[in-house]
Amino acid sequence: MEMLIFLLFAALALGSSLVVVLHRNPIYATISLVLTLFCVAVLFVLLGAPFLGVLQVLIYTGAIVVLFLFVIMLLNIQKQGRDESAFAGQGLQAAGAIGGAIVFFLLVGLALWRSGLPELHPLTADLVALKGLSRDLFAEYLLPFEIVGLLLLVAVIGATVVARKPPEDGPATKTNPEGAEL
Amino acid sequence: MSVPIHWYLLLAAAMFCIGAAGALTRRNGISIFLSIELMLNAANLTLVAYSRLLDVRTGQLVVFFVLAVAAAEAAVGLALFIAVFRQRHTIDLNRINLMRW
Amino acid sequence: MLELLWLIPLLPIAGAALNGCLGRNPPKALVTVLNIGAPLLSLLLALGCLWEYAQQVNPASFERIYYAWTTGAAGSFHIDVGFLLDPLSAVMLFVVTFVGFWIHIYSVGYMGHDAGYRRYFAYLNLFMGAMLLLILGNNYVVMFVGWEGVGLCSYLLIGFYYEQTFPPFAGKKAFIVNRIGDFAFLIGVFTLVEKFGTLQYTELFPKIVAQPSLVTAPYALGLTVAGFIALCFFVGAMGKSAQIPLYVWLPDAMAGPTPVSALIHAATMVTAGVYMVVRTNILYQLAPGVSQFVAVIGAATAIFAASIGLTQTDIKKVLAYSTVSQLGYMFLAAGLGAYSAAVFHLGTHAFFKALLFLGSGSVIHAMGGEQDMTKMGGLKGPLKQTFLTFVAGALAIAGIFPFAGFFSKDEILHAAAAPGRWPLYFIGLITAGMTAFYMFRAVFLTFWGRFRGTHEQEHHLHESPWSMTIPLWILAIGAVTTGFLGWPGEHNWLHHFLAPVIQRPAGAPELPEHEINGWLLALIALAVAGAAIWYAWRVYGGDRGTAGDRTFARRLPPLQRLLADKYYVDEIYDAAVVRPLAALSTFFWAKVDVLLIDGSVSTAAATARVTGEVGRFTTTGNVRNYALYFFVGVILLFLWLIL
Amino acid sequence: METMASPVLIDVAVKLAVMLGFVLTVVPVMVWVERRGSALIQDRPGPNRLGPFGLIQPLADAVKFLFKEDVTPSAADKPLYLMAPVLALIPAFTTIVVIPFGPTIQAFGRTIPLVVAPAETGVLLFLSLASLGVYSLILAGYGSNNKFSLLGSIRASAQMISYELALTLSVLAVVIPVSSFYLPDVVAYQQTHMWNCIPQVIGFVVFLIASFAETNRLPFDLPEAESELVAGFHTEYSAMRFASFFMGEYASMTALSCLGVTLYFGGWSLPFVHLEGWIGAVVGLLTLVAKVGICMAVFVWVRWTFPRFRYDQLMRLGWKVLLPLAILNLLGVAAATLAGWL
Repeated sequence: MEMLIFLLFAALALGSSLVVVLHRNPIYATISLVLTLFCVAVLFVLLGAPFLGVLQVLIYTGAIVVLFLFVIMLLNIQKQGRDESAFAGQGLQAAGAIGGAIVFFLLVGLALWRSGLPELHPLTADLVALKGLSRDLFAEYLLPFEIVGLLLLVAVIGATVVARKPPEDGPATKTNPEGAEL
Repeated sequence: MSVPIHWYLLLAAAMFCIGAAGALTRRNGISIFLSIELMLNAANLTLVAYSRLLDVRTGQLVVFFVLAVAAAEAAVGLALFIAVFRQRHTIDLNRINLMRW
Repeated sequence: MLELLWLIPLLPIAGAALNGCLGRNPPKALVTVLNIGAPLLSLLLALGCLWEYAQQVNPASFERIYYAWTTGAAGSFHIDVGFLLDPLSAVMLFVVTFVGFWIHIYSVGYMGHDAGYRRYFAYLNLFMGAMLLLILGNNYVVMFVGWEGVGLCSYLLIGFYYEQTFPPFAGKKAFIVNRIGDFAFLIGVFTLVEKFGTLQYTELFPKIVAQPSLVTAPYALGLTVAGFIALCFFVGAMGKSAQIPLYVWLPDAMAGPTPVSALIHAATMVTAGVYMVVRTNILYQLAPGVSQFVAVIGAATAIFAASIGLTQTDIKKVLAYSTVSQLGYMFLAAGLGAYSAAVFHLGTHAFFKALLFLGSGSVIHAMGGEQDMTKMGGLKGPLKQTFLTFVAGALAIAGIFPFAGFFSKDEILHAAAAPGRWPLYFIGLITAGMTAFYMFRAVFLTFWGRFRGTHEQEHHLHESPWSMTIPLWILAIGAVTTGFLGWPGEHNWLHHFLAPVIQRPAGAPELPEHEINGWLLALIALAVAGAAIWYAWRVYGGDRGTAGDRTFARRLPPLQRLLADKYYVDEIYDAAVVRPLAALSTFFWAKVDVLLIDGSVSTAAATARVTGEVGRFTTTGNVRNYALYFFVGVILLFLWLIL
Repeated sequence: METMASPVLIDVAVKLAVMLGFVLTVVPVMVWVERRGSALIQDRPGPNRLGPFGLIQPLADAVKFLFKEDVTPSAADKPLYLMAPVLALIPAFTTIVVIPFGPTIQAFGRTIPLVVAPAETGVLLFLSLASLGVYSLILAGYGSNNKFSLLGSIRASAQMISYELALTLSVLAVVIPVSSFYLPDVVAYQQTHMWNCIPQVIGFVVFLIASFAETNRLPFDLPEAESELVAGFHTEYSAMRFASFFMGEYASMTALSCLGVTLYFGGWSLPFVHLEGWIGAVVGLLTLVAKVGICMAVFVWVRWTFPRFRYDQLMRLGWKVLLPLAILNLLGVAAATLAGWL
């Protein structure tokens, strides 16, 4: 059962992530990113992190990716034409990127093959329990938590300022909803 | 039958490589952003997998922080795209190359 | 009250710091309240502390450690920053806070119309704080901090009128000359650390007293340990206390405001060297050779400076050279082993020299900034109070009974009047005569005769405001009375008071005893001084005025020129030290710096530029290229990690 | 360390069938209620020809939708255009799995909690699945390739994300005193204490208003404001595709009502009465249905009573009134919980 779910969602995740990278239309790429993220969330649940799975859906798909779609629609980015802005060494760049990615994957495979990781033992309730996670988060990791909160605040303010229309284009508009959403 | 942890790690590596290749080859700023999100997710998956393997919560906590930072990154990054688009009417990175000699 | 000792130096420093926090244009009254209040509180606290200290049955010393600066394993070198109140620092504390406070008051009037009023008081407060740190510190490090602090303040205050050309130059000169001495002082401190592992007075001195053999061992330069350290310290003192050959800065230091000259260059800062030598007296006692050197230098400085003072026409210059001369007296005393006499003269000198400077300041104030005595004359009428107090100061410095200078100078001469020391005694005696002569030359030129200034100045003549005259009177009272603290003989209060500080360690040579009657010596000194005053009256008195200088020049033409040009010392220094140094610097600049150092830097820069020219082809401006480099780097790193 | 017990598949299937049946039944009923209710409020007869009181009318509507022509604009982005109506149904039908509808019963030798997915993350799961609802609107608007649709969908996504914050914060305020995301725990807490709508009245009001906005209903139906945008994001849709948007709206209303009832009104439980076992299960389900029914009636009542907001008013209300209010409420509840008052 677990294997079945894993295989299904792993395949889906791989396929959809390929679509994310390959599709020429950013809307489709973004939609398949949603699928990828959802699959990863399912894998999180399988790995005994239901809270993270839920958060993944809530934050990533529910907010961040919506933001992407929003910007795509706002800027009206259409399908890319071919090579209208090619630069010297574009082919080299692509070859390097793809070759590098393949080499990297093979290296990881090699490392995993040589590492001899142990078998998984059964999932423990302690790992899954939400209470333990929250206790860690608000006790041991309180300072990082606060810092991340501060970071988000700064990011929101920064995003609002950056995305605001420059004043010479007319009177400054109200707070930009895209900037303020997160 | 339980899934060997290698499979998760390999899946994560594959996703990471797809994301990396995408980020390095695509020209559209948004696409690059999406690829980066893929790479982030692959890293998250690895963290959670190791968290499961070692039976400690630290990996999950780190993923929590990664989620928050990703949210901040997306907000600022997209705002930058909007600002750049206003100025240059494109987010094709081949055309945004002011930082050169 | 004693527990509040730490507040005494802190208050003026805080005053200086708060002065800077008052905002852009604080009302003058606020500055006055703050920067007079701090020394006032400091003075009151000091008086309280001294009172309580005197009440103690056996006032040996009171030490508080506030902060362990360097701590290490037990027994290793450590510096405990704290304050020590013992008889020596008690005397200094009184002098510094008392004289310092009254000079602050005086400054309110004197600097009242100056644009730099606030800056001036910040420096003045900082100076007082540093000086208090110097004298209250319980080890050589704290002393050194204060030592450098007063050096800095002296630089700032001499160069106070920075819009003019000369004062900043004089400030630099003072600072650099002081640094030469400081360097030697530091070497002495380092030697102390190396040899004894401690700088705390209360640990160091008992250690030496208990084991004099520690310091009598041979060390460097053919000197014993004690000799080497004592010599280093004395070189430091030469710089700070303006002894030959490092005295040159002090006359130039007169470029600062007059109250500063009174405070720093007469009453307090320059006495730091004397204080240090007396503080370290145990080492000097164990190094008789160096002590002799100190005495000789002191005596030489005394007569040398006094002789220059004979011909100066600038009233402040006269006082400046007299200060150098009087400091020479103090070192003479210290070198002779009469430490309490040195401290005694230090105290009395502080009063009457501050008084004289403030008096001269009052005169200059009335003359609208004029310092040349040849342009003055007949001021005893318009400046009655200044005149009276100035004459009191002059009598004191000339050593006329019962003024303070009589007692202190007499004690020094008494110490010198011993077999084997007669040359020093006679030098001291001649100097005393010269002192009386040039002081009264100044008095007669300034206050007697006809007014020689412009008509405008004459119209402008007026007595100074009360904030200036009150300090004059207070200090005049001090100049008269402080001498009685050292009434000669068995009842010398100061001598007994300072006794705990000045212990004779075993192995130190005996002081020579002599049977010459003290009263006889006193009478001789008095006679010499009286004669000198009488001669001054003959030459300069009445309406003769500047004609006296011409008489003087006619009688001794080459000597007068030599004295008037200060023995050409500045010129000699210029030729012997400054010019070669400048030539060397030019060589280093033109050859070493430009060719070698700049050349190597330029080569490095050129290399970087060429590398950049080549490397910029990787800088395409396309982010994805950069990301690819990054990615390749990560792969290589990963490769290295797993292979 | 105990290992996790996995639930039996058949139990889950049965429970899911119950809940899905519930939601699917609600939709046609609500169509009737809405039409009759609006008629009542507007003082007109409403549908009254088919069956007694026009009860068969929804069935007729369904038949009509099935047989109408399904038009797809030629310039539409086809895959997205076709995907959107399906996506509209998903959040509504998935979120109900965390709603408890009865006590934990002992049957067939097993302990069965009467909630489809006994997930510890209950409320969060609900919110995260509900947040996916925005995709159908965005895709519908973008896929239609129509200015009105696009405007409507941009409005909708901004509105939903904005109000999601207030909604989430008000829900979290309930979670604090219970100290569990698991909804049966929330119900149990209200059985031993009082209904949350009394101490958390501020949170409840925020929740209510935010739910109206989340379901895009009046007075917040800006995405489909017919006077400005023709019909907003579903302008181009017709026939069964339009019907599925319709169903999606009612289903999300139902799901949100279920959540609201569970959080603030004791869920399936009755006040002062504690029933166990099978009787409890049946009575619990009926109680839940009744409470949800009342809630839905409120939805209808509000829709036909209030005028529509302007877009800037909507945003101002969401960001400057509801969100601060929700945050204050959250802090207040947290403080009260710390003080031991809750």
